[in-house]
Amino acid sequence: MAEDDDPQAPAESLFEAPPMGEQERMVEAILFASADPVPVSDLAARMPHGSDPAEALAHLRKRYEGRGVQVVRVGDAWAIRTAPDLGFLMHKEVVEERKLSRAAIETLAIIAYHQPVTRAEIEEIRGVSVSRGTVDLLIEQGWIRFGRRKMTPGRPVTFVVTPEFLDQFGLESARDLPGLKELRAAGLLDNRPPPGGPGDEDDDGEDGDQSELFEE
Amino acid sequence: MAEDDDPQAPAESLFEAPPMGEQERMVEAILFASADPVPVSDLAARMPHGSDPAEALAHLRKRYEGRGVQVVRVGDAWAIRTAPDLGFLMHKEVVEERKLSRAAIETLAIIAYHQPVTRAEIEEIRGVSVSRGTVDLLIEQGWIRFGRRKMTPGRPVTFVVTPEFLDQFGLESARDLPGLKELRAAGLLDNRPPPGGPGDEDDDGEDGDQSELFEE
Amino acid sequence: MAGDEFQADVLSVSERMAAEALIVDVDGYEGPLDLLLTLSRTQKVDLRRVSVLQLAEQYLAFVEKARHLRIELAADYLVMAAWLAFLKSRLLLPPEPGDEGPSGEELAAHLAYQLERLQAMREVAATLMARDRLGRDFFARGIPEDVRRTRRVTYTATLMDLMQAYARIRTKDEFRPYVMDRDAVMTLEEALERMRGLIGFAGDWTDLTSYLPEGWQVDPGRRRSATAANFAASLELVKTGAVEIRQSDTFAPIQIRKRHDG
Repeated sequence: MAEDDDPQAPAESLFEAPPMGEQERMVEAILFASADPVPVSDLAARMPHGSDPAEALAHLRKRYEGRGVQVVRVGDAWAIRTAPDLGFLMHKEVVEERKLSRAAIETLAIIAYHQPVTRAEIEEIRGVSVSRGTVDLLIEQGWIRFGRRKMTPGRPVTFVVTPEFLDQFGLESARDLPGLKELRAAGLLDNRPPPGGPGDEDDDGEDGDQSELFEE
Repeated sequence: MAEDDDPQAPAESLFEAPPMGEQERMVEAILFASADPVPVSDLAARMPHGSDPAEALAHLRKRYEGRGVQVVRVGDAWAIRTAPDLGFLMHKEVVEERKLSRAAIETLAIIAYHQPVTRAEIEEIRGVSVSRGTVDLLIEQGWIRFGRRKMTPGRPVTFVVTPEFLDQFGLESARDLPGLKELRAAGLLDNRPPPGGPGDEDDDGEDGDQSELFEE
Repeated sequence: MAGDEFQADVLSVSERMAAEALIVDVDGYEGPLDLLLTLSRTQKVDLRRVSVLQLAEQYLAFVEKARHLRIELAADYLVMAAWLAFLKSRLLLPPEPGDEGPSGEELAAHLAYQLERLQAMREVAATLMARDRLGRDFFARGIPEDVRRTRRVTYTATLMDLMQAYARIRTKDEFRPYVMDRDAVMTLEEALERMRGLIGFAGDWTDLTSYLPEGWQVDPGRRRSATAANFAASLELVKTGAVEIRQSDTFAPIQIRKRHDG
């Protein structure tokens, strides 16, 4: 450079500055390892005499253009940062699998068999109140959603199962869910006839209810 | 690529992986963002489906050859580290390290070269007992940890070195320990018991008996 | 002994200085093996060719000198001296017929091996410490960007779970799901269910037998089943960290208490 030949050049230039490629490496290493953004003056102080950190920075900045990280200016200082479009990589999702609680699976079963069904109806069938958390969990999981309001006093909301639910449980439609008779045949229920005999009103009524519900 | 047209291509290719250049940028961003080495499995988990972090790493490693920072392997993980020849620029970053005692240094070396190794074996090699403090210090530094128990009488615990140890000493794997091959060839890493040393036979016999008794 | 003292007195000044230098160093040695390694260096040969006999003599001379200067050597130095004296005699004398145990040569070879191994470990330790080090010669990222971790919980349930749940609800009033009638049997599940409720009240050590439900305490069959179920249930609770369990002796009462965190 012309400056080097200048008889007025400062005494420091007695020591030859490293080649620009080396200077660029130095800036790269310093920016990488520093805990804070580094001002140009700091770079100059740390690099060998006669170095030109500003020029090295310009080269380095260019080199990182379009890369996964970039050389960016932070106030008066410089730092290396993740390219903005790759921010999503700095996000790690940990998936944890848990078994559905008994309350949740029962609630889900009732909704599947009786949809559209109100909270009051679920509680009546289960015999216990349904916690808000249980319903929220099932909604969050994507297995149930709100159906249309019932045309009864108070116009309560109803719950129905979602396509995700069908997908999860390998069903074409909620109608494919086996009825009580089939459950019994599958050995899931005791084979003993209910106390009221075969014509038991309740049992029949249930099956009837169910099919009615599905036949909308 | 031809592979994409292959009807036999695996189902994963339904989701097209990003171009290799993009994958390289992603690996670059992830490695830059982390102070600790990142396992390849972590890279794969964070990159889009179908990505090939190993190939991207190979490209990236090449790209950084001779630069101010380098892509280095640490066990099963990868990290970016400043080039060792630029250490002189980093005086500011040097963390004053606790000076290790001679006992600690030798114990560390013995664990590295003989791992998995029991406390008794370390003592046999050094000819003096290993103090609790020495082992505690090395564990605290994160350089050694407990390995699996040895299948010898008494089932003693063993010590092995950690990935942090590899990182600290710039080793790709424990196989790259300096002089390892020569030591092995010279038989100096064999577990050579003393030839019926004074009292040793008796001790061994007892230990054996004991463990047999306890294992019933 | 008087003779020894006299001898020590007539040692020349330079000899005494040399002897003392050696003695002063004793503290610097990390045990007899370390000292032996240092002594072996005076032979100025490859450790593989070191003369163990000569080494044994050097060591014994060292110990003798220490005795002259009334330096108390640690027990392990004296043990090594005794062993080396034994080794020396083995190396010098022809083996007695019917002699058991390893030969002098075998013992000497092992000692040479130990010295060589210790020396090798010291050399690699030095090489290791001289390597470029993280945080000294090369550096990690100064401003690591934290990875945000989010936890997503997914729940699993099968169609079978769903149907069983429904069957359970729809049949609980009319009839029970299929179970065998076993009056005198308490299941682990029953005991667990019961104990989970009760354990909250057990602040201090309580005999496990006091957890037996009403009606299960007298009839031997029922009592046996309930005890076994309660015991299994308490182990289950211990496993989950809910309770602690203890038994002071074989056949002594088994006691449990609620576990207090921290």
